[in-house]
Amino acid sequence: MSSTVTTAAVERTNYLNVDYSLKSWLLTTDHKRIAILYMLSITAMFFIGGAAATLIRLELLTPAGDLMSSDTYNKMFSIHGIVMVFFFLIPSIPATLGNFLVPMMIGAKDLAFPKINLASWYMYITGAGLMLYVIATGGVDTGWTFYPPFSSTYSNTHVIAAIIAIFIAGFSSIFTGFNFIVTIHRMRAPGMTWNRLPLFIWGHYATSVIMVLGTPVVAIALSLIALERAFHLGIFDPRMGGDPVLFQHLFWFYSHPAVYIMILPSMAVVSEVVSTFSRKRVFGYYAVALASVMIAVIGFLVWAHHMFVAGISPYAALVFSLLSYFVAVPSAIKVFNWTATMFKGSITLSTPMLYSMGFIGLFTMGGMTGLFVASLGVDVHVHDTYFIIAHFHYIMVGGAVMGYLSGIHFWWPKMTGRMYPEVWGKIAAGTIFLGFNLTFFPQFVLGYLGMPRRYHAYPEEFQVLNVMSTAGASILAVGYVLPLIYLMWSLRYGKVAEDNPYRATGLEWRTPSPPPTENFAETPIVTWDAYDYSSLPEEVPVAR
Amino acid sequence: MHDSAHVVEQPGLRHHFADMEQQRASATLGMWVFLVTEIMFFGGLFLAYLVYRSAHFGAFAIGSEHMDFWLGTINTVILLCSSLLVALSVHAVQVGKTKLCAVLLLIAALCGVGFLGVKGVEYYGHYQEGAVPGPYWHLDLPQGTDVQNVQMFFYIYFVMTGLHAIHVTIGIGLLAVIAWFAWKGRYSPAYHNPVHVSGLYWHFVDVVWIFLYPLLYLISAKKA
Amino acid sequence: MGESLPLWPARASSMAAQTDALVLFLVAVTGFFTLVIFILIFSFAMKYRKEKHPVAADILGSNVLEVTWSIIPFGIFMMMFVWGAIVYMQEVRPPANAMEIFVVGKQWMWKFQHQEGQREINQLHVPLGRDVMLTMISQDVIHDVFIPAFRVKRDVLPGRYTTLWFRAIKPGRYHLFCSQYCGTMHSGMIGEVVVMEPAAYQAWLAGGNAEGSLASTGQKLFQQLGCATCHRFDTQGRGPNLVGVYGKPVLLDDGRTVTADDNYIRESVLTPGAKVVAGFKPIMPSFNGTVNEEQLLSLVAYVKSISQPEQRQPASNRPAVPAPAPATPKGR
Amino acid sequence: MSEHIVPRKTYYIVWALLMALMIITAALSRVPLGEWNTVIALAIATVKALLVLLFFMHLKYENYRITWVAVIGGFFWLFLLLGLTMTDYLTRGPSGLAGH
Repeated sequence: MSSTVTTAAVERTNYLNVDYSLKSWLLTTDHKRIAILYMLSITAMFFIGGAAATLIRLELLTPAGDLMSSDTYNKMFSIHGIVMVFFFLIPSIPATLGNFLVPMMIGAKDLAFPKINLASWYMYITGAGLMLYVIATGGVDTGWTFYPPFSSTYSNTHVIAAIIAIFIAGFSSIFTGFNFIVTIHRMRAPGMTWNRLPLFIWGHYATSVIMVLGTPVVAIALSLIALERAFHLGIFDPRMGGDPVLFQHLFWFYSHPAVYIMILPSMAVVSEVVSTFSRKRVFGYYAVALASVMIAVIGFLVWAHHMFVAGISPYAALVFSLLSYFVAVPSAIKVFNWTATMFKGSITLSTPMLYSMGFIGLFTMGGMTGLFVASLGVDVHVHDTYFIIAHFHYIMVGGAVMGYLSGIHFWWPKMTGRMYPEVWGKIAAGTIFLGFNLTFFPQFVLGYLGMPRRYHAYPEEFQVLNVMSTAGASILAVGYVLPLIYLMWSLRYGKVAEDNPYRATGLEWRTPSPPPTENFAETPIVTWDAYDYSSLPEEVPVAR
Repeated sequence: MHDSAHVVEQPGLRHHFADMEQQRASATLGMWVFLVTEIMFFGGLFLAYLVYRSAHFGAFAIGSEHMDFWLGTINTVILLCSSLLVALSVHAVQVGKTKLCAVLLLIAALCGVGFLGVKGVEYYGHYQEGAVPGPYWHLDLPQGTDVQNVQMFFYIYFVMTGLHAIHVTIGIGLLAVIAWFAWKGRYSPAYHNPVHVSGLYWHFVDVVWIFLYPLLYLISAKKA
Repeated sequence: MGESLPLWPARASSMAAQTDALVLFLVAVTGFFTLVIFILIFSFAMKYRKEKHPVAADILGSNVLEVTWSIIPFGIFMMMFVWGAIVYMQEVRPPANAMEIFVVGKQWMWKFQHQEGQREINQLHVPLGRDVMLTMISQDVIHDVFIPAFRVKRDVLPGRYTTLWFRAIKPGRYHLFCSQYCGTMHSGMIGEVVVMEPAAYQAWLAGGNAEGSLASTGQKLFQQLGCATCHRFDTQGRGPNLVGVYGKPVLLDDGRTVTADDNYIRESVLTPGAKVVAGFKPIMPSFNGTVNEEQLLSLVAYVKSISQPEQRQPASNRPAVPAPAPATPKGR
Repeated sequence: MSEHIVPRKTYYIVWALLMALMIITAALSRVPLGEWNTVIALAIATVKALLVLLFFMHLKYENYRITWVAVIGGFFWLFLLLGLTMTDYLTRGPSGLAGH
């Protein structure tokens, strides 16, 4: 059987083998190829950000600042933050899996604006290139938060260039967002009504709303910082009557919802994966879909919880603390519904499922510690300490990256036509889960003990926990390199994938792997609800 | 590219759309969503304006007195007229008068150029008066004036009108290109959505000015 | 300090026990729910393995459950919010009779000024059992005073005073960190809080090299800068009489009313035109660039001292304060 | 369904209204009314913006509800940004913005 399948699969024309020229890649308007371009670029950025993280953890092995100078250390965490947030996490799932899958899942031939989609990748590449230039020529030392007046007046690094890089990358994100919104509204196949949309689409819709509404605000805030440096404007400069806290408002108006840009697509992946490998409809489809939208909306009302000790009025602090608890409710709903989806399912613990279960566990812990920092009395103590570092890494690495890896494995056969190696996948999932917890759990304790973030040197009594954290980070690093190796290996040696290897229900599984350029031979007509496993053709026993 | 390779009878239809209506609705929605982004883009500056004006009303009123009321008003008239021309150009192409559409768009774009010209004259006036914060600041203000916050008014004024001027410039380019295509006969009553969508952008630029005009030029200095 | 693997910070202020109680409550509640989720996922993954449970049940969802697991967490969250808010409101409201210490942060050191005149750098001596309020300002970028053992933290902003208060309950030496990233030596901008028995503190105060109280320094400055020319202690001055002004509402010439607090005094010295007192002309020149943050703080201390009731006066030379105005006003 | 063709007359009337409102707002700004100056100026600006949105930008003739949702959503988010930030600035106390 295997040899005939192989031949048949290879001979079929698909989006990958339709044209091998470099030009056909660089000028492509095919959303699937753009997704691949994005995947390659963000993977490169991930490892650059990861290299900076490695150096940070190595420096923190000892209390003294001995591995590198203070300035170098400050640049390292700034580069780590900027690269990971703006050049990896924000585009991660939306620009790769989202680009690849949003049109396919709704039965469209492409996104609504294919050329703008390509333009968005070029903007991303321009921004990333500029950022690499910044890194290569001396870096930037403001942290990813760019707080004035340090960034606007005191730092003497490449702040303006870094801001331009982020600005350009931000517009690539806006382009992705409004492309998705229009596509989801206008390009659905006949019968693909809103209440039949896969939850992946709901998640990406909510994400896109945040991208479109939030990104311009951080763009203007950062532009003002650049203008203050270049032309000595005083809008945030206290020496000229400006208020530096105003920048923080503008910055967090985007940058808090940006956390949901990172986590909502991961939640979207997890909803697909948990349902597929439990062979059961997502428990409470409407609740999960609504929760995505609620997170996107309420996520915009909570930004000043990053500023409880920054000199805002106590009244505003109360308002924002209260609203912060509101946003925890839809997140809790999602976790409960995924758990309930597994109840009485028929569960296969394959690699994507392990990553997704890891996601639920780590996201739960990240979310629960979010309740600590939303609480005013506790936040005063833990703000700007390693408690915060641990908390948001649980969300953004434990959550967003686990979800990303889950999705990459899940749709790997669809994207490449090859299966990932299952055993290695499971080993990597376990390694990452273990390494992650060992890295970041000690940081909760460190933070509560009072170790401030962005510290190059620290008092001796914090060393044991820091050593544990660095040890965990080395395991984590191995865990991240593993998928890179075996996934590349699988491109050549992996088992040839069937069209629907997991017998999942989405439209993307009802077209060949890899799909043809036009996605579907003919526009599908949808007559079933999402995750309706009875809608699949009768299971034909396949000889293996 | 795959553009309209297999659908001959519908010029302008892209391959991935099912029909013209889907394409038209997509492009229109796309522009509206983009304009929402633009609202938030200007929103950051409106916030800065609101924060400082609510704290330093008097200084902002003094700053506003150094605006040229008449030039600001003339620019408002210019933009409102250009918006009318753009609206009429959509009508012209809808009824098949594509050459008229092109001419109207071109005049609207020229209005935009005129707007930028007047704005330039205003900026030069501020420079001469010494109202540019920084080394060239030598604005003649009565003793005891809250100079720092008058400067704050000018920071915000220059950033807001500067950003708006950038949008006007982009709009001029957009209208000129669309006018050129219209003149070449690319649009028809059946397919003219680019005219409509570019028009949306131009009207948005107008809407921003409608708010900037009273906020920057018409702050009453005379307190009750 | 000194333990090799501490797992809980010292509890050295009145705030610490309250914060810790709230944290332990949060740990208990969130720990319980996290455990429940973990156990459920793990046991479902085991119990409903495909091998054991080949056919999945067809369950769509349950509105009752959705409502339940929305409302119950929401109720718990509200408890967390209210408790956290109560603790926070105590943290942000300094007690009325707290003793005040001025803090000036700059890249990368802390300067502390006691009312009695002592100055110290990167070290802060405070008495045990006494409410202490820090009034803080930065000379350059944003800093942040963070004393983990006290569970208190507040950003130190340039251009505006912020405050923080605590009551130390345990003698000892505790870390003071700058916890808002402030540039190259951010991690070197650390200090030590020394909590002393009140008697030892008094001895320390007396042993210092103070040149008179902060208020008297401010008074001298008030004379030197010529402030007293216009701000006379009668109603004849060209500027408002400052006696008794501190903490009181002030009517401005544009009809607004402000409270004459530290920030208002500071603003009035630096940008006098911003909030002019009703009935006075905006003739005061700006002292921006003339006085530094420490001098400003001493002026604030002085203005404050001439508003305090007699019995709470520090042992300074109060009667000398209303200096007779010079016959011919000095021009500035 | 295709686009609605708005008669030219509508455009002329809207334009005339816009010009009239502009003259009113410019004239009223010279009359000292205290706080009301701001309120009136912003109210007139809002009416003008609505006229442009509804007629010039064809919102009134829009076939799809989502366009309305987008426009209202955009302005609502702007309001959130301004409103929630002002909960801080309006409650900071009189000198919450004091600078050097």
